[in-house]
Amino acid sequence: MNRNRCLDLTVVSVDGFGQAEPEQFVLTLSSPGWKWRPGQFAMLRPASFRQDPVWARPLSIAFQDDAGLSFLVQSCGRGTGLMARLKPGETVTVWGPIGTWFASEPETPTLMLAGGVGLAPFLGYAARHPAPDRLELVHGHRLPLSAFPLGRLPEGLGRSEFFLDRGRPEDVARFIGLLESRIKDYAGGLVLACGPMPFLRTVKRLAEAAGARAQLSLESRMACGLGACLGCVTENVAGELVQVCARGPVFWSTDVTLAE
Amino acid sequence: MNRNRCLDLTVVSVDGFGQAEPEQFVLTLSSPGWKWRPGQFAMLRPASFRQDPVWARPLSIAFQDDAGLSFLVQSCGRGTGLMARLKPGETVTVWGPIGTWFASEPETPTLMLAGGVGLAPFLGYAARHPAPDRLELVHGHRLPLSAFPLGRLPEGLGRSEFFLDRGRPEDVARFIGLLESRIKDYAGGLVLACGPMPFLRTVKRLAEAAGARAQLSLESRMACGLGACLGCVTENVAGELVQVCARGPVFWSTDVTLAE
Amino acid sequence: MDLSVTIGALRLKNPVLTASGTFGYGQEFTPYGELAGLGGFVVKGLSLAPRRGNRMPRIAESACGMLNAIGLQNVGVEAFLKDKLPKLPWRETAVVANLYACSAGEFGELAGVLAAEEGLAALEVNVSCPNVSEGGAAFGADPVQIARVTEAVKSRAGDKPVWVKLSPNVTDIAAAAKAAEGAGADALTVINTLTGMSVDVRTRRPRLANVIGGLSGPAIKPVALRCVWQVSRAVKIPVIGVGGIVSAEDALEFILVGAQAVQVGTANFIRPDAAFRLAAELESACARLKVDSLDSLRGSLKV
Amino acid sequence: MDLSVTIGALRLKNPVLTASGTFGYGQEFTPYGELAGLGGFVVKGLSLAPRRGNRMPRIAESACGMLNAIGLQNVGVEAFLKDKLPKLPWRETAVVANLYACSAGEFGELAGVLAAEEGLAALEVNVSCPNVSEGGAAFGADPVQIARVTEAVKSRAGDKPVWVKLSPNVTDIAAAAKAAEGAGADALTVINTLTGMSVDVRTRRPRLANVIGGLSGPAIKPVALRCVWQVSRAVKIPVIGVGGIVSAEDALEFILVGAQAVQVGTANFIRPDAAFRLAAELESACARLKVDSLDSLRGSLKV
Ligand SMILES: Cc1cc2nc3c(=O)[nH]c(=O)nc-3n(C[C@H](O)[C@H](O)[C@H](O)COP(=O)(O)OP(=O)(O)OC[C@H]3O[C@@H](n4cnc5c(N)ncnc54)[C@H](O)[C@@H]3O)c2cc1C
Ligand SMILES: Cc1cc2nc3c(=O)[nH]c(=O)nc-3n(C[C@H](O)[C@H](O)[C@H](O)COP(=O)(O)OP(=O)(O)OC[C@H]3O[C@@H](n4cnc5c(N)ncnc54)[C@H](O)[C@@H]3O)c2cc1C
Ligand SMILES: Cc1cc2nc3c(=O)[nH]c(=O)nc-3n(C[C@H](O)[C@H](O)[C@H](O)COP(=O)(O)O)c2cc1C
Ligand SMILES: Cc1cc2nc3c(=O)[nH]c(=O)nc-3n(C[C@H](O)[C@H](O)[C@H](O)COP(=O)(O)O)c2cc1C
Ligand code: FES
Ligand code: FES
Repeated sequence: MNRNRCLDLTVVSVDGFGQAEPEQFVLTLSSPGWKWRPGQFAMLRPASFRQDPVWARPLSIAFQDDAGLSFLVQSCGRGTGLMARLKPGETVTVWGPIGTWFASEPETPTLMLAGGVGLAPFLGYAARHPAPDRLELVHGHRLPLSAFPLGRLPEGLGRSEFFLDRGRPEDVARFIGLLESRIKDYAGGLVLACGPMPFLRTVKRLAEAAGARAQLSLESRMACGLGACLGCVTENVAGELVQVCARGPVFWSTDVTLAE
Repeated sequence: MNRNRCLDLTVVSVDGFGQAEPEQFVLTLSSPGWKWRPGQFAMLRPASFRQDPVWARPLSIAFQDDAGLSFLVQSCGRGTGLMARLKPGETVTVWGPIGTWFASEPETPTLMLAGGVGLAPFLGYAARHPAPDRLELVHGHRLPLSAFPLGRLPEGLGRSEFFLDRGRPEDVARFIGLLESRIKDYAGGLVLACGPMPFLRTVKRLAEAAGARAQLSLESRMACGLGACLGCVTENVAGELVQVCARGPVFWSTDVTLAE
Repeated sequence: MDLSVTIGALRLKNPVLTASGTFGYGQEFTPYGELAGLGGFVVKGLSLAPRRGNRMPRIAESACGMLNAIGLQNVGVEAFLKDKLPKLPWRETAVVANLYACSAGEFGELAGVLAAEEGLAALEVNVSCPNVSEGGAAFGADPVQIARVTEAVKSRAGDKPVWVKLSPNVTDIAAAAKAAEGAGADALTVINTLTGMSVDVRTRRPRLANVIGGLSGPAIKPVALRCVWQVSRAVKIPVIGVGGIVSAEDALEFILVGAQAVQVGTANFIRPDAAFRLAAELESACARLKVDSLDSLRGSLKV
Repeated sequence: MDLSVTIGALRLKNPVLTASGTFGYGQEFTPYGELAGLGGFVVKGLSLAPRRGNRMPRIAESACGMLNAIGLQNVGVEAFLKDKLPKLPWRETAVVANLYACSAGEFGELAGVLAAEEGLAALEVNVSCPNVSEGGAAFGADPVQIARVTEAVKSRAGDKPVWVKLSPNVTDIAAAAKAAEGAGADALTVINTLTGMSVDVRTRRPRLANVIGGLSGPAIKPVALRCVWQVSRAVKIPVIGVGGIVSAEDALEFILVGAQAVQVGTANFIRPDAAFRLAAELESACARLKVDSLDSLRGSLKV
């Protein structure tokens, strides 16, 4: 991979999706011309953060094209809230691309499981895939579908969307049922998942039960994004605490315990 | 005066003056419809401050018209720097009008002495004065004149501008000479001054030497602007420490010591 | 929802007070809200004789906070009782005096002067002002001194509740708290400011004439929360939390770690209606954060 | 302009180091700058045996700052010497080890292991980690313990300079400083983190699994400056200032109050090239702020 650097990029656009609540938007920055792989992320720190908040925010790289480098962001707190208010021309300090990526096996039937904004890395993954007809996406979401840039997904991709109405228990149960049935079909294939931790735990359990190889992109609060602060660790099966930023974020499900 | 309240006003415009360095600009907020008197100020806190900086900033009210309530601001630090970047529609929390004001004696020849952005209160003062031909302005400035909204000054006003080139000692000495000669002519009149502390000390000394009545608008770091925190005090001739915000900012020169 | 709280025998209509030194004598804030909407307010520190305070500059900003070295400028207790207290709406909300002195004897004397004042709901003892060089810091740091001062105030305070305000600039704040409790304090106010400093490289001068000053504001909230948590586990008397509170959620955080009530300080400078708004928003914040009652929240931190 | 400084016998090319625990083992930052551009860097705290550290979550943000309770997770001193140190550019810049232990004996042992390592420029002794429940806090709070630990390290450190890193969570940091100086410390690092806490009202849980943690970042700069000022007036050995430094101007403020050199901690998370940029900008900052030399600035505060 190319040598990482800390760059001051410029906001090209912030494209919100209508009435979604909380806000979700695509943030596009002037292109650093990165070589990157879907699943990798970057640390973003708008100049408007000033000294508060102190940390940059980790975001999966969604895609990079002529317009620039793009992220799909859900506004859920101070930092992403400030990002939602960025205007073209403002400066964002960025370092990356960081971390491990999703395996790409063009010949293997591959199931992508996205929880909410966990869709982000799969936009790039699907776009790059040489044979989208061997790809299937299951997307559980609480925001209206119009809040997602689904137009970015290639033709030919198998797709099911599942609306989780404010996380009602009955919806969650049915969603887990859907995951189970889809994962079963990929026992000889590849399962990739990105989303919140409870979702990843479920995927891990179901994939291992079904004997499917699965990769999980983990979330964790991050300060440095470099493997230096040891703030973002997760337990691997050897019982070691490894940095999600440097050793992940994408792990084989059988390599991590996801213990609480 | 009307009952003060803490209001969330909206930025109407931020009008910078070309190439001035540091920046100087007129900030206009949606009108609170205040009754106010020149010399009074307001505490301003843009929402963009968030929790850092913690204090609002005191600014003299420059004028209030159909467009709104306006301030003449020199960007010299964190707070005023953030103000310079305000955009129309943003929110600014404001409380005021606060404090004492310049005496208005329409029959008395009146000399206004402004140091730099200390011009601000005189914009409103001169505009309201029924007989501008009895008014004279001496304005010492380091920024180009184009950085000041001098078009706001009424016709008929006596005016001298003095450029202090980066505060060179020889310029300062000549400026003090000018002040001295002008103040002498107002022994039976009224002298009003607003500007940095060394300038006010000079005016106090010269006015008292010339036997002229003088009012000074004092600057001080302020936290509350309400007389509550006792952070902004100055010594009066009774030896007491009085709040500049609540007992000033405009004092008769003979009431305060301006001791360091 | 019932927001009233009791601090010992004292009942407050809600748990939101304002902190000493940040709210003047109350009157300064009346244009911006109804004092009666607050649980109470603590006035600027009072000493027996009027005090001039420190030289200027006395205040400086820091990252998400500020430093002050006012040096307890105040009109003195007599002038307070004569000119200020009669104007305050003490029948509608709790007015708390904040006592500042430099010896246990003086503290006792002050308490004696205030004990009979029907307008005062409680006496808060400032043993911790880090701004003043003449011994203020020593009291707050030493449990033995804290106990002596507390006893002196208690013995002269009649039936007025005595709140002892603790300094965070100590190795063991729980020990300080226990000393005050053991000496009869009715409640503890936690925390006063952290000792800090700010300098200007251009002028090579400190930004405060007093060189050091007290750090307050959002920056210190984590330290204040930790102190309230440690103290409320160490003592049985009520703890009043203070330090960096800006929002209703901040206030609830202090109650979660064990505070009975809270004080709003530096936030009063962020906007002068801050405390009034906080008090008014507390109920809706509880609803949003699924807090059924303050009692069920108090000290319920799952550790 | 000559930016080099000496800390006892050790010469640094410039006064900018990075702080332990915020810079990994140095290697993590090489994509973002040249380690050789720094005066030096202090690696993550090392213990005799590898340590697993605290449970997750270990970090939380606060106003202009952050809390951490990493709990000294580290690979252990053996693995450090075998896998990490050989890769570091210790001929070009000062690599400082940071020692963590829970008894004077263990501290001495650690020093013994490191004393002969030609790649290490100095040993920094962490007597103040407030994160770890098993006694770390006690060392930092007690001058007697500080002296004992300092002696134990000194006696085994050979000719390696020993820096003792002080905790601000004490009543009297000057006393702690004098204890370390008296026991033979070659320099003092001031300060470690302030003990703080953060909680979530929604979940009623602490935001750190360890409940309390260490507060760092811009929020604590006023406290750090005050401590450096107090310590550098109390001792004759050099003081290395740390706490909330982000900009070159911040660094110069610490030198103004008496620091010989500085460490950059949390700012490394603001952007990974922060320390490199700070070191590179120091000279122009001096010019802008009319500082002729670091020596003339050092301790020149006009009080
Ligand atoms: C490798 C990685 C890739 C990510 N990719 C994306 C993405 O493409 N799009 C996107 O919208 N989000 C992504 N996230 C999550 C995103 O980083 C967090 O939502 C963001 O940091 C929250 O910041 P905030 O200031 O808005 O919220 P805060 O105010 O900091 O926190 C809001 C809530 O989010 C939790 N939180 C804070 N930081 C994180 C975090 N890093 N991970 C999970 N929860 C957190 C807090 O505990 C709190 O409950 C990713 C996270 C990681 C680790
Ligand atoms: C009653 C009053 C009326 C004022 N009217 C105007 C006005 O009309 N237009 C205008 O541009 N400015 C005015 N000022 C000054 C203005 O308030 C300060 O320039 C501003 O607060 C600086 O904030 P900052 O964050 O930009 O600078 P900071 O970063 O806070 O400081 C920059 C420098 O300014 C100094 N400073 C900070 N606050 C003040 C202050 N309140 N007064 C003087 N120096 C200060 C600091 O010590 C520092 O040296 C007035 C001040 C007062 C007290
Ligand atoms: C300007 C100022 C003056 C203060 N004066 C006093 C005082 O007179 N007596 C006292 O006990 N505390 C005083 N304090 C401390 C506050 O009451 C409070 O304990 C501290 O500021 C922390 O709370 P905060 O972060 O909400 O401001 C003062 C604080 C400030 C900012
Ligand atoms: C994530 C993190 C880990 C730390 N680990 C250590 C450590 O292992 N040893 C140590 O002496 N100090 C440690 N510290 C303290 C820092 O070295 C420094 O003293 C403190 O953070 C204050 O500086 P700052 O405000 O610049 O961060 C750590 C700080 C942070 C933020
Ligand atoms: S975020 Fe610092 S180690 Fe991962
Ligand atoms: S600014 Fe608070 S008393 Fe004047």
